[in-house]
Amino acid sequence: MEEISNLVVFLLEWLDQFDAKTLVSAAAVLAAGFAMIAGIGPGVGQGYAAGKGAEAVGKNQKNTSNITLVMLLGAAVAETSGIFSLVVALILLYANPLVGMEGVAIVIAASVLGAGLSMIAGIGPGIGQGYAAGKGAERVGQRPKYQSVIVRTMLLGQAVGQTTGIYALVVALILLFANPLIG
Amino acid sequence: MDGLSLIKAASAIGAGLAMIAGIGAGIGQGYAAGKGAEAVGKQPEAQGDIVRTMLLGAAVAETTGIYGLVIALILLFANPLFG
Amino acid sequence: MDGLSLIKAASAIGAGLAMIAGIGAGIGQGYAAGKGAEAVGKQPEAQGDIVRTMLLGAAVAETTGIYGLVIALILLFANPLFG
Amino acid sequence: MDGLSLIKAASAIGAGLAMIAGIGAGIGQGYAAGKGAEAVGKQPEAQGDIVRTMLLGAAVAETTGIYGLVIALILLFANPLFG
Amino acid sequence: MDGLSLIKAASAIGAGLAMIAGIGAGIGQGYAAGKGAEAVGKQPEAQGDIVRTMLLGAAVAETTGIYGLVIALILLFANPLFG
Amino acid sequence: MDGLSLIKAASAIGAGLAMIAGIGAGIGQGYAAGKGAEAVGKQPEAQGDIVRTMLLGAAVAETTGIYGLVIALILLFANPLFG
Amino acid sequence: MDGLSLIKAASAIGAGLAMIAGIGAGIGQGYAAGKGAEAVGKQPEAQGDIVRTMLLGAAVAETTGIYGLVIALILLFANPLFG
Amino acid sequence: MDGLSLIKAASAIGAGLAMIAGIGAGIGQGYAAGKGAEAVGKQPEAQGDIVRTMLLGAAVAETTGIYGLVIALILLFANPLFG
Amino acid sequence: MDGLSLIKAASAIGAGLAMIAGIGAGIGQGYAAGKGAEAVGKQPEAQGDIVRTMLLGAAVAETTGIYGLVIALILLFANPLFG
Amino acid sequence: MDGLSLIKAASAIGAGLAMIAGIGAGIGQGYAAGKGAEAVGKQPEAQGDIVRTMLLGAAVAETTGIYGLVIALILLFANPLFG
Ligand code: NA
Ligand code: NA
Ligand code: NA
Ligand code: NA
Ligand code: NA
Ligand code: NA
Ligand code: NA
Ligand code: NA
Ligand code: NA
Ligand code: NA
Repeated sequence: MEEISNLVVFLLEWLDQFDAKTLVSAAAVLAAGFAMIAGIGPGVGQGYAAGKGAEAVGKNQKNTSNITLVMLLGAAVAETSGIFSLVVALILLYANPLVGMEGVAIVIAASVLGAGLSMIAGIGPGIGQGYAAGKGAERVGQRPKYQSVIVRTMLLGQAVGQTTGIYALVVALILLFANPLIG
Repeated sequence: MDGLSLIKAASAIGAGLAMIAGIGAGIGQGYAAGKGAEAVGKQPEAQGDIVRTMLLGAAVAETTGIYGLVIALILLFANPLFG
Repeated sequence: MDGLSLIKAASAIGAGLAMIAGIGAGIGQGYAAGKGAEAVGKQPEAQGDIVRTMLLGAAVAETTGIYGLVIALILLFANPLFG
Repeated sequence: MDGLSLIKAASAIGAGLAMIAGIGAGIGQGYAAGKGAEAVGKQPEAQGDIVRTMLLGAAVAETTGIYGLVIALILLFANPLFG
Repeated sequence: MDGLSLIKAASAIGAGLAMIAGIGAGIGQGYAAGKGAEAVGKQPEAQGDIVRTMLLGAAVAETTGIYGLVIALILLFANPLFG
Repeated sequence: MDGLSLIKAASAIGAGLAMIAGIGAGIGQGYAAGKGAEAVGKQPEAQGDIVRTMLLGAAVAETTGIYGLVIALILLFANPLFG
Repeated sequence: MDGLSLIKAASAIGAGLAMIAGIGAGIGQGYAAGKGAEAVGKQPEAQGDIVRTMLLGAAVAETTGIYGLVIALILLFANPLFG
Repeated sequence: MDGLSLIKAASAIGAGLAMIAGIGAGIGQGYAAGKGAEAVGKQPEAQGDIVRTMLLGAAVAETTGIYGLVIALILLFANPLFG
Repeated sequence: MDGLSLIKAASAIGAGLAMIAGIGAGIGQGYAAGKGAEAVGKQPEAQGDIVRTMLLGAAVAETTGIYGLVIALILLFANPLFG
Repeated sequence: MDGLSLIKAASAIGAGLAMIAGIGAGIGQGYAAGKGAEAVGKQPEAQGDIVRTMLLGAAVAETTGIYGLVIALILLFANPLFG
């Protein structure tokens, strides 16, 4: 059992029996699963916005429409990282540029996995932007006449909070479409 | 062992991973439930608006959980990589 | 080792992963429970409305946990990957 | 190594993963405990209503932890994948 | 390597994973401890009721941590997969 | 490599995983410490009651961290899987 | 399979893992955005100071996300391990 | 490769995993630091009591981080699995 | 495949894992940014002191992110394991 | 490939995992930074006491991050498993 004694060699030799297309496809379905985990972020953040919106509507019923508008606008921004992840997952499954690519199978498969892992970063912007949406909705309920400055500050802060999600998307797209490790 | 089996095995794990996204909606919507209950206690006369806003916001928070479910269902029932 | 065994093994792990989604509903609904208890203490006369809103919101928060359970049950009892 | 052993090994790991769902109920119910204690301190006369609401909400928050336990017990004691 | 060894190895990892559930009760009960201490400082005359409610809620929050412990003990000491 | 070595290797990883449970008590008890310090600042005359309640609640929050430690020690020093 | 390919494969996964650091800045800067929007609504006359402080603090919070990006880019484009 | 090498390799990973427990104490004690600083600002005359309570609570919150460190040190320097 | 390649591959993954530490500073410093912006809105005349304290505290919070970066750079550029 | 290479590879991954502990101190100390900045804005005359308490508490919160760093450095530079 000497070949099993080194688990790493055993695993690599076991993987070696599959062709490149199989390994990349297996990595793609796993990576799609990893990418979806980013959805935690918008779920938490938008739920926070929902709670603050409900609270604000209770306190300032006459401003219900302003509150709802800001809540939905902020929540829409918070959806971004969930959408990015969904798009990357759909690319991985339906338009994967690495399925059938020439090169060493394990490098291509690992690149696909890395792209999926990278998208998990989207949890952060989802939570943070949703928090901003909730605070924005709350304050607009209290001070509707300052709606424009509140919303502008909210959007500016949300934009700053998006950057690490963008970095992750860029790294995922590099791994999929402009991979320096392949070829 | 055939390659299709490896892809199917990975799909089972990928489907499980995709469901983890649901953590978010569970936390967020529960927060909304708590704030909604609090607000209804304070302003019972605004109950309709409060509950409507809570449910609207919760519906928005559900989407990424649905995305995860859809990807899991695709992996299990309509997997394009089995071809 | 045959391909079907590998798929079944991966399905067992996928089922376990899918359950992790339940973290969300547990946190969120517990938050709602705490806010509900607080609100009932402050406005006992609104107890009916508070508890109804809390339970309605908690039901919404349960869904992604149920999605995870459904995917786990499919993986274990009606697995389309075994074909 | 036979296929059945691989499935059993994966089932042991799947059972462990499924228990992680319990993190949610632990956090949420602990939050409810804290808010309940706070509310009872402020309105001791409403203690009955407060504790009842706290326990009702905590029961709702327990479900996804139970789902995880059930899946773990199925994986260990009534595993349909061993067929 | 025999199949039983693989199952035992996976059971050791499964037992470790199951303990992670305990994160929840630790956070939740600690929150209850903090709120309890705060409430006792504000209403020392209600200390009995506050502490009783805190401990009742904390007992409820302990359950999913116990579930994890039970599954770990089953995996180690009464493992049905070794059959 | 013999099967026993694989079980021992998995036990080392399982022991590490079990310790992760300690995250919970660390967060929860730190929260209690912060609330306790705050309460003592506001009501120094109730310091005894506040600190007692904080420590009682923190002791309750320690248990799941201890469970994790016990499982890790069993895996390392009294491992029933080595039989 | 050659050694260089294994290093490249691991580098792709390492790059993906490094990006996960970005969760932190996303949460933290979003919190700052929310507090900024709140503060601007309360003291519109202090808008300049508020937004400047928010952006300064957010810039500080960005750094560890940038570290993760830099390590990922090194792994992909200037990998010293390929030598 | 001999079995001992595999156990040693797993012990290195187990030691790394055990350290993750320290996340809890870091968050919790930092929370206590923040609440302590806030309380000292409000009641400078109670600084001694506040800081003492903060440090006592923080000491309690350290334990599970220490447990993780002890398990890691055992895995590295006094590993009973090497027998 | 040679041993050095395996060590290099593992170092690439270790470097990626080490960066995850940066989540903490991102959340914490973002919190500080939010509180700083809030405080500046309320007491613009204390802006200097507020921002100085925020930056001092944020510098302290950066350290563990830097530790992670340093370990990653050691793994990539000055790896003592390659000997 | 020899056993020593496997141990070294695992040590690189273990070192990366150990750094993850630093998430805790980053969050906690950032919280302290935010509360410190807030407190200094409200009571500038108590700035000395506030900052001292913040830094004392933050030093306590740093320890588990240091533990993680020490284990990582041991794994890389003074690894007892290489014997
Ligand atoms: Na950003
Ligand atoms: Na959504
Ligand atoms: Na839901
Ligand atoms: Na539930
Ligand atoms: Na429970
Ligand atoms: Na406990
Ligand atoms: Na930073
Ligand atoms: Na402790
Ligand atoms: Na630090
Ligand atoms: Na510490």
